[in-house]
Amino acid sequence: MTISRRNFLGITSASALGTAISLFASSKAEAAEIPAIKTLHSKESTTICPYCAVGCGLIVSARDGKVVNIEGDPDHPISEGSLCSKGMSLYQVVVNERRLTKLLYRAPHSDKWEEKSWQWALPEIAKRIKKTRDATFLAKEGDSVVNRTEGIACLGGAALDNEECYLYSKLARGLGITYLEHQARI
Amino acid sequence: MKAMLIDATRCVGCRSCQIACKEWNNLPGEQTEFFAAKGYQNPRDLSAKTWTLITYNELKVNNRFEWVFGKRQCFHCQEPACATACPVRALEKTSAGPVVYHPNLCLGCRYCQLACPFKIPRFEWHSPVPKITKCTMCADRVAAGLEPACAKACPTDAIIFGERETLAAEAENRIHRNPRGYVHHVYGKDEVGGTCVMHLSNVPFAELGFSPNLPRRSLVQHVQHAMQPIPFLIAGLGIALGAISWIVNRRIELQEKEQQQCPQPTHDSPQ
Amino acid sequence: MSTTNTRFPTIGQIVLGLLAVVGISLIAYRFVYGIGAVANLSDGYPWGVWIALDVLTGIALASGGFVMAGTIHLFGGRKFHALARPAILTAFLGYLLFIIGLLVDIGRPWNIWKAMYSWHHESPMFEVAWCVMLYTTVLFLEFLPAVFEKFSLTRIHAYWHSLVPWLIMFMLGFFTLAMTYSWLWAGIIICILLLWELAMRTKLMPRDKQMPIILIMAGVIFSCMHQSSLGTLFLIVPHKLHILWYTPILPALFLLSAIMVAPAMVIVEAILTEKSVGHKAHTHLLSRLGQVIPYLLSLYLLLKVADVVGRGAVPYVFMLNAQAISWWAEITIGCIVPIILFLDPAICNSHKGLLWSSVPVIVGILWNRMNVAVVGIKVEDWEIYYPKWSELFITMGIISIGLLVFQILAKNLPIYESEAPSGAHN
Amino acid sequence: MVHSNVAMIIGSNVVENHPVAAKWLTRTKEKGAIIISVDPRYTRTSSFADIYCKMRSGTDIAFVNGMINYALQNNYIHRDYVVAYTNASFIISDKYSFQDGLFSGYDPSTRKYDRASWAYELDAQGNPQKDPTLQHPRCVFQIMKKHFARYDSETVCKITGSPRDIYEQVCRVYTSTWAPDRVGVWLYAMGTTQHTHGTQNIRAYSILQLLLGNVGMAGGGINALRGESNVQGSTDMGLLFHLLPGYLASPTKADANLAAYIKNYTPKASDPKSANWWGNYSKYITSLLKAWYGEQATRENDFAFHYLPKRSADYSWISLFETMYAGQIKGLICFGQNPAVGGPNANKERLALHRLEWMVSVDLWETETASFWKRPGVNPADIATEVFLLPACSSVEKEGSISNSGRWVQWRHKAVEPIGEAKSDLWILDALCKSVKQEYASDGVFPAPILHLAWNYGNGESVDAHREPDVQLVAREVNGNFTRDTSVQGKAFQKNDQVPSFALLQDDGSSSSGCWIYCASYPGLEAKDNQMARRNKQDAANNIGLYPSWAWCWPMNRRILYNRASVDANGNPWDARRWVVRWNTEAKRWEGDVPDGGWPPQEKLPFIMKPEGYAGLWATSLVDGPLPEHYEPLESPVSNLMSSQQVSPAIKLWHTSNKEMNLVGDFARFPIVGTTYRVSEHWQAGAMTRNLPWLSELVPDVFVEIGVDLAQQKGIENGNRVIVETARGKMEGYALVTRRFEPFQLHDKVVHEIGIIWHFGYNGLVQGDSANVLTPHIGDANTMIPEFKAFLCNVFKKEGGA
Repeated sequence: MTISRRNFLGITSASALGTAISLFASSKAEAAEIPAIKTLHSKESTTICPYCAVGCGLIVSARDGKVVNIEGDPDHPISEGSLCSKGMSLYQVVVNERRLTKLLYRAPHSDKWEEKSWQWALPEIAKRIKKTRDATFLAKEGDSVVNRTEGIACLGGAALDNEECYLYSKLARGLGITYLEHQARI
Repeated sequence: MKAMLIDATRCVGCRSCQIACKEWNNLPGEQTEFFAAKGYQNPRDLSAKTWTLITYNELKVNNRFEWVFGKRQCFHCQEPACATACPVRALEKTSAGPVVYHPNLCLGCRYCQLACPFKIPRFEWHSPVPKITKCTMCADRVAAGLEPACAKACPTDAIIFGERETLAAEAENRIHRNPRGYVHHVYGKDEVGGTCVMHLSNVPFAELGFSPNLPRRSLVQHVQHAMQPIPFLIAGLGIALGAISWIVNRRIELQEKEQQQCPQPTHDSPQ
Repeated sequence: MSTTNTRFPTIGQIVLGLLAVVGISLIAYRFVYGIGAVANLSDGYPWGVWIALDVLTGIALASGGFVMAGTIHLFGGRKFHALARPAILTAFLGYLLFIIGLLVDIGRPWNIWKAMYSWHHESPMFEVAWCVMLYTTVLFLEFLPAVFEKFSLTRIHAYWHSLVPWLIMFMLGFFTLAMTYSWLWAGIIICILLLWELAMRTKLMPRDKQMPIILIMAGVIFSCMHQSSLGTLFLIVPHKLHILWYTPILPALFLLSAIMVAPAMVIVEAILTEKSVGHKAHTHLLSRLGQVIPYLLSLYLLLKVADVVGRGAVPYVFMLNAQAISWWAEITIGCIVPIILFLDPAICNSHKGLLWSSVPVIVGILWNRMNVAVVGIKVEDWEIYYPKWSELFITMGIISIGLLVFQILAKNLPIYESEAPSGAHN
Repeated sequence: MVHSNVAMIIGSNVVENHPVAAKWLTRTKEKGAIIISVDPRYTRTSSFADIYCKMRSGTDIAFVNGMINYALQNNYIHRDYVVAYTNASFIISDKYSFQDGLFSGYDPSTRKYDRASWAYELDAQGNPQKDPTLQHPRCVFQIMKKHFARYDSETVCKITGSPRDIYEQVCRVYTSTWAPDRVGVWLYAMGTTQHTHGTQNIRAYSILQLLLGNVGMAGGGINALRGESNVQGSTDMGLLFHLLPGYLASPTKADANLAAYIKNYTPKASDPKSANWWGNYSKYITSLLKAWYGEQATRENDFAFHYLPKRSADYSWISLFETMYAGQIKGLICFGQNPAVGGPNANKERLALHRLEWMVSVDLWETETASFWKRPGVNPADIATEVFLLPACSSVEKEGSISNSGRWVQWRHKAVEPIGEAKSDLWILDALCKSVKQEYASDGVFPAPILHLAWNYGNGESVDAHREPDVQLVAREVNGNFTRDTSVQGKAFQKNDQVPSFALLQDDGSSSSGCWIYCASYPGLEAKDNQMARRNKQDAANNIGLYPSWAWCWPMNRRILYNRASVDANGNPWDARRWVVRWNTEAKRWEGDVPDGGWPPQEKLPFIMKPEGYAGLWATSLVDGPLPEHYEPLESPVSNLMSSQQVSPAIKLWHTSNKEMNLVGDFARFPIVGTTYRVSEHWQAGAMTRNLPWLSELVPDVFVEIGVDLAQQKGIENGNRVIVETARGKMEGYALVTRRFEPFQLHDKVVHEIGIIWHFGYNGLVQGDSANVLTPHIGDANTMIPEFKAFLCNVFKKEGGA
């Protein structure tokens, strides 16, 4: 009896040791893994930082239409991949729940925004522009042809692309606007 | 082995490294109010959401006013106390240099937090599935042949990345080239057995909040000294206890044989 | 086993039950919202009362199990036999509670089993984990005879008696292998144990009829290992732990203090259970235990003072800061006061005296562990820690559960012997 | 920058606001260059510099004039350069005089100068008379010597509050770059321009740089560090009232027709060696009109010149808001700008918004301007303005180019689609224009300029939410094309061919160009011809980091302006180790950078945009004086030590003309100098940064930097809430008590200065009071840029505040 029991236990303990040893080996394998970089299999495109005017280069990595990473462009001769805290934060400009996603309208005396569509808003804005321009248009000042309106002011542009600035400048002048200013003044 | 060299004399405190770290590691912003510590420092300390931090130190050095910026992050020790402490190898010193963390193994016992001489590992206190977090030297980037996000972002090359030996030599070289511009000490070269993040400074390191008197020897040794005798202890106790028991019980046996009629001494009256 | 039951449930049990319910609710809350929601722990103080109280102190206090078992079965203190089972049960429950406490304290308890096969023998925590697991098993095995007796499972009891040594050999061998990574050491340990067992089986060496000697030996070995390893945990922080507590002999101090608190703990527990379980304490045994205490305490105190002197830390003792004050409190409450009290024979012979002299020893241990894990840890100026109410209630809840279970088991199992143990002689 | 020996950083916190520019400063420093930081406050830039010299806000001219004086007195000037390339040798009219801070020709009733007496003495051919020996008592050099002699270092330091030893060290170190083989670079930003004498500040810098021969050199020049990514481009595109694209003047009512306009703006030069590039004015304006009105711009209708609005007053920022406040402006269109935070005297500018009938704001965020009607302290029910807030998309959700401070025009690619219903600004402008055209299709006042506006960007006639305008088409229009088959300078071109260079633009209507300086940026019709998208890192032959095949740089891909001044008369570089251009005598051509005109050396003078061809030490074109003179800011703690003219005599004083909400504070009530600035972690009015959690974490609230001494006097501790008050408004913030602000010892008193960051407002993830409620409506005499940087204020600990 005793002897057989001994044998039985001996076998069990031997097999338990064996199991332990196999676990032993597996734990080593589990530990050494390092996750793949998050930009793996993403589409890269270059951009220039929208903050200050040093003009640093950035690489935007996108996967499935979503930006996954934005970091400095090491090939860029000005920044050589480095960025400041703002440029480094560009990712949060793109992925940010505070961004405007809807066109908002505030009626006179109202205390809240209303969501509106582009189809509604554009003609409405155009009507306002026309009304004001027509009411304030000055064709002549004394004898001089001036063809301008001082009833509308345009601001901004330093955050826009050149092409956008150009169209802005063109449109504003086309409307006869002279109050045209932007960040370069301040 | 890869390492980083951080030169406080070049740092301008722009904190792009701080953001770069958050960007790459998908860490959220922290809610802060005013500045949490000296100068513009924010947040107050490293946390599960902040793995690296720039400190702002207004100092008078050689009668000259200096504003010196320090960087806090994991030192990636050559013999990390955290990795030794961890009962499950959730923290691992990789051969590439970084000390990395494997959440799938971690118990959350936080012994690493206690063990770290630099107070680096941080715990997600408010998560039901908490992790230990810390700078990983962007081990994933390093594995892919890139440099860590903070080193890449740094505009003034205050953080550089490379082979540890090269950087240690570069650090010595900088001190040698500009002996009046530096404290003659490369912090991390020898501390606690050497670290893979080394610092240069023009002010005493204690002024930047670095522990000034860390031993040159690895902290791991203190534990090893206590752990090494374990098998001897087990064997010794095994022999000693058995022998004592043999002797003692044998004597009792003999005594009992002699006084077989005697009642039990431990007999106690019930109730 | 006498149960002079009066009323069920008693007021004490109701209070304990309430505390247990509160504790369990808080634990549930913690598992939903994270540790930060119920505890004031922080990155500066990663370990708070849960570790200091539930783990460090809890384990130290549960030392009664191995000390009593060792004294009785190995060192011939058979007269204390009546105190063995309560001590073992206390220890067993203590360890179970400690494991529950640990599951609450560690952040990712679902991974706890991974500590079993990480083979990271450099980590003192790994050693503690293994020891605790194995020692809990040992305690369970030591506790089983009470169950066998209760249900008269004599056959199984016999099997148990003859099987346990082999199991222990396997456990200790495996433990050694895990700690050393060396088949040689594992072999040596197994050989030593085999030697004793064979000696006993061949009747060369006297055999304890009640408990397999090897089981008791394993209990002592495992206990010595992890009681000291809890001190080893702190050896890695020479820069962080205050000079009053950081010493290379911290493992020895932890072990010694665990041994010295054992008799005090047995006394307190015996006297307290006297009423709740309705069993009369063995006053003369307790007195005998009480007489040992001052010697143990003195030894510990001597070692501690010598250590402080030897490391040149004496100036720090006389500084006016929280650490020095706390050090003095620990020494005074835990050593000096009880030494003085226990030296008085009148105190040693009265229940009340024994109780109120033992309590400071326990408080002293608690205080010491708090000092090591919390007070002595160097942090930033702005980092403070005081336990949150919910932290304490979770601890109290766990202890309450333990006390309730103890009462139930003590009532229903042959824990307190009214007669001399059947197999203790011959 | 990397090639400099000394870098002077004044009026700019380059390291904080342009950290990547600091990369190059670091490299310069590595090579042994000395960095000087001059600032009222010890900044992150100062921490980086070798020498820090403090200077009270608004005293730049005194500071730099003293440096000029130091150079002149010690003859630390690059004489050959000065004689060859500047107007130092020109002789000035004998009617010129200067007395007690006033130049000759001043009319106190109009607060304007008649500049006739500042003119050069002309010879019989109409060329200025010169004295190359620089000895003539009325030559510019001698007049300067006399003018600047008044700025000795003792006087200067009494004005600026700088420590004299450090100031003299700055003078000594910087003027050491007079040597031909030493170069100094000058960096400035808004700390320079945002003053009543901002233009004269820059004049002073230029004079010093020209005297030291540092202009046109590698590692030299005067570099404005611009704050907005495309403020250069938007200025290039004429988004200012006085400019059309390409720095052409916007016409005034005096320009009755195109001929008159061309006559009024084309400078004349009789010196045959002067390239006088602006002599081509007619070509550029005609090409612009062709680009805008296409087929409708014909020789017969004066190229539709009358379609352009003519100005007859000052329409600049302050004026705009004063007029809006007066209720004369009914509608406002605002693209990505936030005047409710960024404008001076913000309380007044916010109130001005109430008077609008409608406002269109295009932005990524809900800005303070867009939601002015629900700001704290106002009742929305009282405000009648309709507001349209159009969601714009971010820079990675669209495509286009931007121009950096160094005029590099770089292309940005689209990475992802815009979020939600956001649209690119290009789409919005296109849709707006189409909608307006539609409104005017049937009736309206003078609809021709709108209906005839050439507008076809490849996405159809009507507004289509799913079709973006083709940005390539816009970029090609900006570059310009030939409108008919033609032959220019012997080369034949077909209709619709892109114009390869602005040198080929014509004034006969055969070419169009939306912005002449961008001509050559897109010389072909294919996307690969887009020069702005180039990414070739091959450096030029001189290896000084010009990267001529990376992106594109206006004009003509020229990376360093006036680079022909970096060589001597024979085309040999002043400094052969870091040459910019050099004349290859064998190949008979220039090497290195694209030169300022390909003529051989000596044939043309290097300063091609100047009618005389010489750089102007003496300026006849500025309204407030030919030489820089120190005047105090509008609000100053001291009287002007240099003359009895307290403030610049030529500035418009809004507080006397438009009294309402234009109060000026005095020293008795407001004894502390205040200044505003930015921090590295936030940007401008803050919408782009205060909405980002990462940046909000770093700087979560507005703070006021206060020196230790002043804080002690006022019982303020670090972290207290404090109130800063000026005559115009008050605001609250956290006190940051620091040793980095020190008091200034001026000639008659000690003055403290405090600084406030201005990025904050009442919207966003983190909010705070706007510092611009403190700043006054007062502008530079020439540019009308408001004076944000120096005002008087007081500071208190907030009662009951933490």
